[in-house]
Amino acid sequence: MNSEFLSTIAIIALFAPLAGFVSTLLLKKWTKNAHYAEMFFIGVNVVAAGTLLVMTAGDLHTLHIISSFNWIQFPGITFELGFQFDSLSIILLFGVALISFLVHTFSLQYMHGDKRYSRYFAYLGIFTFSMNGIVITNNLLMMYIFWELVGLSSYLLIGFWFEKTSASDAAKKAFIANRFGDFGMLAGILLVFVTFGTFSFDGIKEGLLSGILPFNSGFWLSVMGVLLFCGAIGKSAQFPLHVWLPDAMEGPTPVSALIHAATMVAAGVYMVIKIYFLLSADALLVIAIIGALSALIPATIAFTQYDIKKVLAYSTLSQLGLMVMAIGLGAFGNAFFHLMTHAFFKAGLFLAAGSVIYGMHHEQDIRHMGGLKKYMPKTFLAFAIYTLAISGVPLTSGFMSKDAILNATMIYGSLTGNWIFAVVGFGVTFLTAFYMFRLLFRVFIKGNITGVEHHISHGHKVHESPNVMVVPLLVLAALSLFPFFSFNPLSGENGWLMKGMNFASSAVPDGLRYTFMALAGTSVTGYTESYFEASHHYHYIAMALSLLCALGGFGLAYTVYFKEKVNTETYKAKFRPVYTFLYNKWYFDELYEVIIVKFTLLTSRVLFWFDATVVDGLVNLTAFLTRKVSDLGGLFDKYVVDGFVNFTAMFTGLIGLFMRKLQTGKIQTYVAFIVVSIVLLFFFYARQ
Amino acid sequence: MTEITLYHFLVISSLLFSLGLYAMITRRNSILILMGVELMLNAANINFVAFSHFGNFGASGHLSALVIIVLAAAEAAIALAIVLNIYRTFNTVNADEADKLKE
Amino acid sequence: MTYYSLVFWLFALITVGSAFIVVMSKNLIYSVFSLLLTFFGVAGLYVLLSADFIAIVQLIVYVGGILIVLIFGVMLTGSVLTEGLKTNVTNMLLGSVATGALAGLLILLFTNNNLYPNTQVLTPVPLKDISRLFIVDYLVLFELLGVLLLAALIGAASIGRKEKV
Amino acid sequence: MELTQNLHDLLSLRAELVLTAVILLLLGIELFSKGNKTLLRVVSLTGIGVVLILLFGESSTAQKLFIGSNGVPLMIIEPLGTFAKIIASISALFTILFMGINREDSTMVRREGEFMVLLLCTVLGVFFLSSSYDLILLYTGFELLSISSYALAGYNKRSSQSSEASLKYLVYGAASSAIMIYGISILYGLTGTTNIFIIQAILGSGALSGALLLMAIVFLLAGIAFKISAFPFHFWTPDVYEGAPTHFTAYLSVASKIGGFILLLRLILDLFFRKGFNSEILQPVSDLPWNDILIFISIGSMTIGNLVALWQKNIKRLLAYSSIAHAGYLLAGIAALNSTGLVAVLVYFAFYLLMNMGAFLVVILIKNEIHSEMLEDYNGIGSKLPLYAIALSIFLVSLTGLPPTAGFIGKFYILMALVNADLVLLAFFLFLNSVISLYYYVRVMKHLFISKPEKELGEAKQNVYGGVLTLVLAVPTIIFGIFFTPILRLAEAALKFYLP
Repeated sequence: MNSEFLSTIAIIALFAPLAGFVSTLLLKKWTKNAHYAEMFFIGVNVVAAGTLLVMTAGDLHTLHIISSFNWIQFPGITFELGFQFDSLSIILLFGVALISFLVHTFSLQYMHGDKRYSRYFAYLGIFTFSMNGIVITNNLLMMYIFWELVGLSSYLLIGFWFEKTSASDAAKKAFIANRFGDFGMLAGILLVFVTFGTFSFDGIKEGLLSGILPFNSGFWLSVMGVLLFCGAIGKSAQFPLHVWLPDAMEGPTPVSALIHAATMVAAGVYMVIKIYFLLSADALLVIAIIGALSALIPATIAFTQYDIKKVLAYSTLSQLGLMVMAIGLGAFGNAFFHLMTHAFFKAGLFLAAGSVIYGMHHEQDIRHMGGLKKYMPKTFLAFAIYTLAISGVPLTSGFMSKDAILNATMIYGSLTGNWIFAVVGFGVTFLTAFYMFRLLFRVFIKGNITGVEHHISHGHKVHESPNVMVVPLLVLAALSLFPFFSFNPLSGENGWLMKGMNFASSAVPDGLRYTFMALAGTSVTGYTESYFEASHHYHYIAMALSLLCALGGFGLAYTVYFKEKVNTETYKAKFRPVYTFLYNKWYFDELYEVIIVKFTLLTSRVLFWFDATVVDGLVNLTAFLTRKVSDLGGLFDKYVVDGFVNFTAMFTGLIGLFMRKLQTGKIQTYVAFIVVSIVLLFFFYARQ
Repeated sequence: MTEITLYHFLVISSLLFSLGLYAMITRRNSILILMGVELMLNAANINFVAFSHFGNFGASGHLSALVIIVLAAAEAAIALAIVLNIYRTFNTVNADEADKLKE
Repeated sequence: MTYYSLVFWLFALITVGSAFIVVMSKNLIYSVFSLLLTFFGVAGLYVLLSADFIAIVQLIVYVGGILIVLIFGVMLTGSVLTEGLKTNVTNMLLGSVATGALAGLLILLFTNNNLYPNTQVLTPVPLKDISRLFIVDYLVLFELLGVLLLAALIGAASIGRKEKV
Repeated sequence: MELTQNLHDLLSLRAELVLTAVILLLLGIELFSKGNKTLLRVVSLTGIGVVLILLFGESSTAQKLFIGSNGVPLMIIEPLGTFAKIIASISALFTILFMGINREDSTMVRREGEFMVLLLCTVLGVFFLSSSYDLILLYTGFELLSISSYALAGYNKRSSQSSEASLKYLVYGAASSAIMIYGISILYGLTGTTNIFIIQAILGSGALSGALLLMAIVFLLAGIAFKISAFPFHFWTPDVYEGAPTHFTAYLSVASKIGGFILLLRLILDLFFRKGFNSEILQPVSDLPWNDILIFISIGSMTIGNLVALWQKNIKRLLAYSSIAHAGYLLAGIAALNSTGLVAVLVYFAFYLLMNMGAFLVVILIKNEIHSEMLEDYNGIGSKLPLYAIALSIFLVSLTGLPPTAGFIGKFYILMALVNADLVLLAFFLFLNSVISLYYYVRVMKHLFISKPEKELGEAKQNVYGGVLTLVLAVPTIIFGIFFTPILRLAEAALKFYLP
């Protein structure tokens, strides 16, 4: 295979969306149809990525094309920019391109008539470009650069309707929450660089294998892993930075489908998979715990929400948590598998929700929906398939991938004796099935049918969306079925995707790995025999249990929302405190409001106060004292009489000190500062 | 009476220097501030000449003193123009009343 | 040596004392004329340091030039007749503490250093040496001063001139 | 014989002579052609062009000039100084270009000739600061720069703000330069000379140390820190930057700063530290706490600059505080006291020229349209004047130090140098400060693009001349963020007599 040819295609795939972005913005002035430029280039992106996938499909897990060039050169240090194609990046590159293309198509209708129509497409282009960059890079530095670029473009897209305060607030929230994570990631990257002198994944791996550890300590290796993982906490909205994702639903729905379901949030997971080789057991445990929390908490919130997009957002959080947890348990292949299948059906779910919202004239509250199956049959069909997939019902892709993750939790349990992650996994499966079917029943089958009819009788048409929107839905629905991933509907492990993937290969020294990986040495396959044994042993048990949980969730939803045997209101009333707690999303926002916002305010106040006091305080005090001194000649009784008044004056003066600022505008005071500074500087340095 | 040494001159120069700074800091009238500058420059000049004399450094200290005198004259010219301009715009020459620019 | 000392103390008193009046006087005119005395005092000190030429330049430039400029400034800006040229002070405490500390520090540093304890009569620097240094060795400085004076002239004219609207 | 040699040397100062000739020529034009504006501009721009060509021509040569009777040169033309001269000349070039746009006051246009003359005088001051090796000559150059600047700051005579700025600049400048010359006089007293090389030799012989020397150095530093507006001598900066005519503020923020920095570098490289490098790190000639002094001032400048900038509502004031912070970053590069640090400082300065000049240019352009410098009036500029708004954002992003802009590269190099020098704490502070600064730079962008204007903006429109100038500055800011090797080579070449 001609690798030069492949590199060319890859570069085309990478830069096509950027070309789309630029040309759309340039053409915007002259034509209303500028967005077709973007459509064209995203098409190019899909074709190029597809070609790459097809041409390399035969030997996915052996392939490595790396082309790199020097970017910055120092004596002794060189920074390279480069591309790396392995199974992960090629598959994800195609996945991103395909979903992005479908979202573009969907948006043609959904965003029609928006006053910033072309700009919207341009933003989608820059987003896709940044995402491509993350996917194909071979080093952390470049990844970080594109990482920030993704953050920026997502900021633009979430705040696309910035006239809405909620939208611009949400955009800001997302931006800030991501900065928290990125800060950690940057620190991690710096630590990597200080330790290994390189940013490239291969370089780090080599360094680790040759025994270099940060500060020569396993602890710092774990710290490094966790710091890098911070980036994923932000991007993939993991606990405790998950709060931005539900709010990000303020953006246009196709954007939610693209960014907040399929691609950007997956970037965090992808990054952790990329750096998996340097994660020590301790770091992995932290990741697993964070993943478990992120899987569980949103799942409990999801079934109390009424906004159709919010339910999906919490479900996304929960699924991302599962993936991260799986990585933490050492099963990164399974996590990636779930990442891919989830990308398709979750993007589909959002688009379907978009279709519903479109059909209902921008109604998002499921309490106002019901029986939509009748009016939107195709959307319903697609939605139903996605729901089956996400709940993990056989014959869908979701069944295979989720099963793989659950299997991994059980393997982990049996090898380490720690079953808590398995419990979380199955619990989440149960909850997922429950709230997803709740949504399906309430929106499409039962629910507020009378309300919708009432709505229609008032002349509002509730209609199926036009084909340009429905077709992407159906394509995604098809992609959520098993044949696209494996021909054996019961086992994803044998599918091309999982087969094409390399087994986990950790470069971490033996003592710092999970015990079940410790004996494998430095070979490519990172697991011991016992791991594979357990994997066969638990395969069917996990499958059965997973089915049971999914069915349980379905059954509960069926009873409550289809048969409507249970009055939800009575239960709501009964468990009022719990319900309120869940409904208010565990009060995370409020908590952060208090902690972060208040804290920031407080800090700035303190700084302000400091600013105001240090020198200006001195000045004012001086002024005050001067006045006092000159008053000394005054009469004693006057002093006594005025004493109280003066005391108050001093008091207010002191408060004034706190409020005024350093820069008084009086030039002579500045000159005095020079003298004071000189004297202080002198004494500061004369101490030696 | 003690013999007059270098330190006597240096002490005078320190005093002049500090008095000049004091004028710059405390006197509100811009012209007095300028006088403060002249005092400080004179102090530096005394240093140059005194060091040159007692250290037997030759003419270089004198040269420096001459240069500083010229610079002082140039600075005074510009300074006065600026003060006049301030007087025209603010109708005062008190430096601390020109404090619109702050914080 | 006693005459030398006596004269020194006299000039020292004139210099510092009149500088003190410059800084402390409430009346602007007093300050200006005290400054005249200070310049005289400094010129005297130069003579004591056998720098006659500098002393003469000091008198010509400072007393004849700079001081006149300052007096112009006073006359042009102060309402001589109405306010009696009273000026007041600001930053008293800060200023006195800061400059006091600086003065103390400088005096301490100077007197604690064993610099050039020479007290015998030193040979005065011939004027020829100064001029030679200025015109030959420091030729470029000489030229630069010319440009600087030109800049000052233009700057002063540009800022000081009244503008037609 | 010496005189002829010196006269001959005088002729070797080609750039300086051309500059002086241009100054005189401009004066002549101003007098005799009633200030023909076109002629003035053509002459001044061509003059600076010629000076730049001369400077680039001599940018890799070294020549000792005015070797006195004591055998040491008064001036040396060498690449580091030439680098500073180039920076100053380019910023003067831009300032003259900006002057044509600035519509703050109509009488300013009439007095363009005087402005140019004074501006070129400041450039000459920087030239002498860049290649002199004698403290008195350096001080005279410093004063030439200062005195002309005082007048220029008050150039907009009808604005009370401008007058106030000039008074403040004058008072602060006079105080700090008097302090500086007092420090020089002490140094003279300790060594008996004003020549840098001789002082270095005396310091190196270990004959001097102690408190008086430290005092002299603190006095000297006060003057330098005033010029580069470093903490705690920065107080004049915001007031003067805000009040002065904006195009001059732009100039002040770059050329005046390079003047201060070249002086600092000169003193450090040739006076207080051993010539050349022993391994990688500079060796001080006597046991003064240079690291401590520089680190303290650096951290102070960046922290104070950034923290106070958070509160600013006026864009010029905000940029003033930001320039204080940038002085801190640059000082951090010097504080590293190693070769990477020096290269980093020069690289950073070259980029700083672009981004700071650019930011002030956009401020002028926007002020022309909306007659305001207040951030709250910037609301909605993004849609009304998109090119300006985008360019300003590019400059601000670059000032923050984010990729893919030039500022990122500069900051990165400085961080690199700090890590090499094991100044992890300083590196941490620099990083932290960049994060703080992000907040207020983004706030400007928020006003530009997101906040809604309270009232409709009038007929604000972008003009071609302004647009072209913005692009001339904005495009390199991006390009150098990606492809910056030429600047790096330039900086390395400038330091070729100092690098190991």
